[in-house]
Amino acid sequence: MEDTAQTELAKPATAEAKPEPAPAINVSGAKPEIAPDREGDQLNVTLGEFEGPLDLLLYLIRQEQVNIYDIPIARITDEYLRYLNLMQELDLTVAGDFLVMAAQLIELKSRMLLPRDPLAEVEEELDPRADLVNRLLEHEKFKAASQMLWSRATVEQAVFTRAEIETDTNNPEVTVGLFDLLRSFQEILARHKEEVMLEIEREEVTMAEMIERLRNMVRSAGELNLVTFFERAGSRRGLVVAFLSVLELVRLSEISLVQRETFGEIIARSASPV
Amino acid sequence: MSKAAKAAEVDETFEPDGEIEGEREISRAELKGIAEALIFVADEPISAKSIADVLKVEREAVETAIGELAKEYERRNGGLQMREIAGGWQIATRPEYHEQIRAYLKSRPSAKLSLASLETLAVIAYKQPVTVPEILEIRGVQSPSAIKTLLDKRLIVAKGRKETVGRPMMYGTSKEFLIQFGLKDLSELPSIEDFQDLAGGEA
Amino acid sequence: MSKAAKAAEVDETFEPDGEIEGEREISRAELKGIAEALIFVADEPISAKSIADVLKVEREAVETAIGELAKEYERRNGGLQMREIAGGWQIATRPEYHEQIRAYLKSRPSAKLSLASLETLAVIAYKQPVTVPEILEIRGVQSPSAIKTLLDKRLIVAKGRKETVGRPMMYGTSKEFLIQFGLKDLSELPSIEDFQDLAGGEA
Repeated sequence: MEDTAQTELAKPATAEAKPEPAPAINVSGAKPEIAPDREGDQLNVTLGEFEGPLDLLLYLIRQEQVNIYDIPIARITDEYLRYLNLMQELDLTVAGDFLVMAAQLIELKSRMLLPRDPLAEVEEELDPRADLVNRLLEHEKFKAASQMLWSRATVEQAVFTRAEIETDTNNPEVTVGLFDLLRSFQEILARHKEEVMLEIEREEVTMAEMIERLRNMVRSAGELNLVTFFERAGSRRGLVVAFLSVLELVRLSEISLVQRETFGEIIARSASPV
Repeated sequence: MSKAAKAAEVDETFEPDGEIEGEREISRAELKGIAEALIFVADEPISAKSIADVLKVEREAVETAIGELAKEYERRNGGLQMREIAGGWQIATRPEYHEQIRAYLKSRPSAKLSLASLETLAVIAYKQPVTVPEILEIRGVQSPSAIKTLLDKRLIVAKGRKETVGRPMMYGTSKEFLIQFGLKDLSELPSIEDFQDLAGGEA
Repeated sequence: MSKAAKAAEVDETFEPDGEIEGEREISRAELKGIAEALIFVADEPISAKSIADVLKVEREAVETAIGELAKEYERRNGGLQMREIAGGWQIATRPEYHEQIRAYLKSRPSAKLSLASLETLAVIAYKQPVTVPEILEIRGVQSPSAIKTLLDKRLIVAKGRKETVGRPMMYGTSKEFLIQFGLKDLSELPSIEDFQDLAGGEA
């Protein structure tokens, strides 16, 4: 913000220097190769990825101990590109957002090389880095805000409300938001698709149909070799249904089963006329 | 408890200026009892206004009654608290007993939000209503899965479309957000500028 | 309240004969608070024994604490009672206030819908104007009561008859629907594409 910031920031960024409320959340991780562990540095050197290019930039700025209001763009850009190369060497996917930032940095670097307009009165307004600095500061603010939300949520997790009482369960309701509508609609569509698929599968004979078929076959032929009947059943599921139909008609005493010899074929006969 | 107890003894009826529609007047002690019962049965924080509407009494009378109730709970220092949250009142356990409650419910703290989701939520909370491209601008990363998580958890809701190119959907925080983060309303959030020093100073 | 208050002041620890497994002893006042919190969060009446088991304290101590709590509730004469039921303890509203509670439960905000109503509303919102047979076709389930609910809540309105066999009534969403869902107009409804953008996951 103010000019004093510069002197303050020139101090080495050791963790002991000031109380840091949110060590874990500021920078999520770094590469050991470009982030040699420094004594007292609270940044854990892990093979983690940065949440995004702004995180990486903030990390590098801190790493290089430079003033955020006066970023040496050339140096930081080089570091940034080195990091991207490293990620690629390690076969980590470099998200598009990182590449967009790389392009912006390179562009910024070249603009910084252009001679300044001597007619410009207020230098700050022309500083090509201003946008980037504002974005970085804004980003930091929201990282701090998310830390605050995190602590709030932690406190809230220790508070419980009463269990559902009867009036609630008697009246199962949901509070509805706009996306619930859409989700609901999509679920219906998905269900629809499933049903169509089920119907295709369900060409098979139902139990009732199978019983009717068995009845007719026994009635028309007087007796029926069960092997013949089972062979006609088709699929595995059909076979089960066929078997169950035989049991059902036996149970209803509509047919009886006879076997003329041990291990011989089983014959179904109409039971009633006998 | 003394004041509350006294109120119960005296049992004076309050006089709303001629707005009562019910068959009989509700005494102050009764009003407190009813308010407590309603706050207890409501499945989400209930406002003084809702209670006043149901009972057909003045909102001020309900507010006074709830204020006394809250103080009573405070003074009693029992296992429960009466607190204002998400624009309404709620009875909840005191945080100090969370360990024993968890042991009984055999519950674990629910999964915390990921860093990406929390950051996205922070941006939405402070910038609402805000579109996906605007969130991208601040976070520097795409956050589709974070937004989906937040929608699934009902922490954010759609807030119409922005009248700009592509008419992107705008998002804002929900009542559930207030509840889960223990906020009376959005104004209770510390100002984003308060985080400024931190941002500038840390670099 | 006097006895309870005294207990809280003195805050003497009780001494279960050597059964404590926790790191520290629980004071009498704390025990009361915890018991109250547990009775409050439990979804069914909870016995002194269950509480004693969770806290690893003697059942007698819990029974004493609950006894005091119940007396406190009695003396307070507020909106709630602590009662023994089905072999356990429960916090419930006092029967005298049931009339008002019923009135409140009936008056609850209408933004709440059953799942069937929600689905029906979704179909109507996205397919309007749409007839009952068409809704049946899409949902795969009859929804007569859902339609009635939606009409009652004024979320949908009749939109004339369809010129087809039987001239069935067509339905569409109402102005109230827009208000309740915070929409300027129907074009603000999230589209399947909005959702897929999010569901598409990491960009």
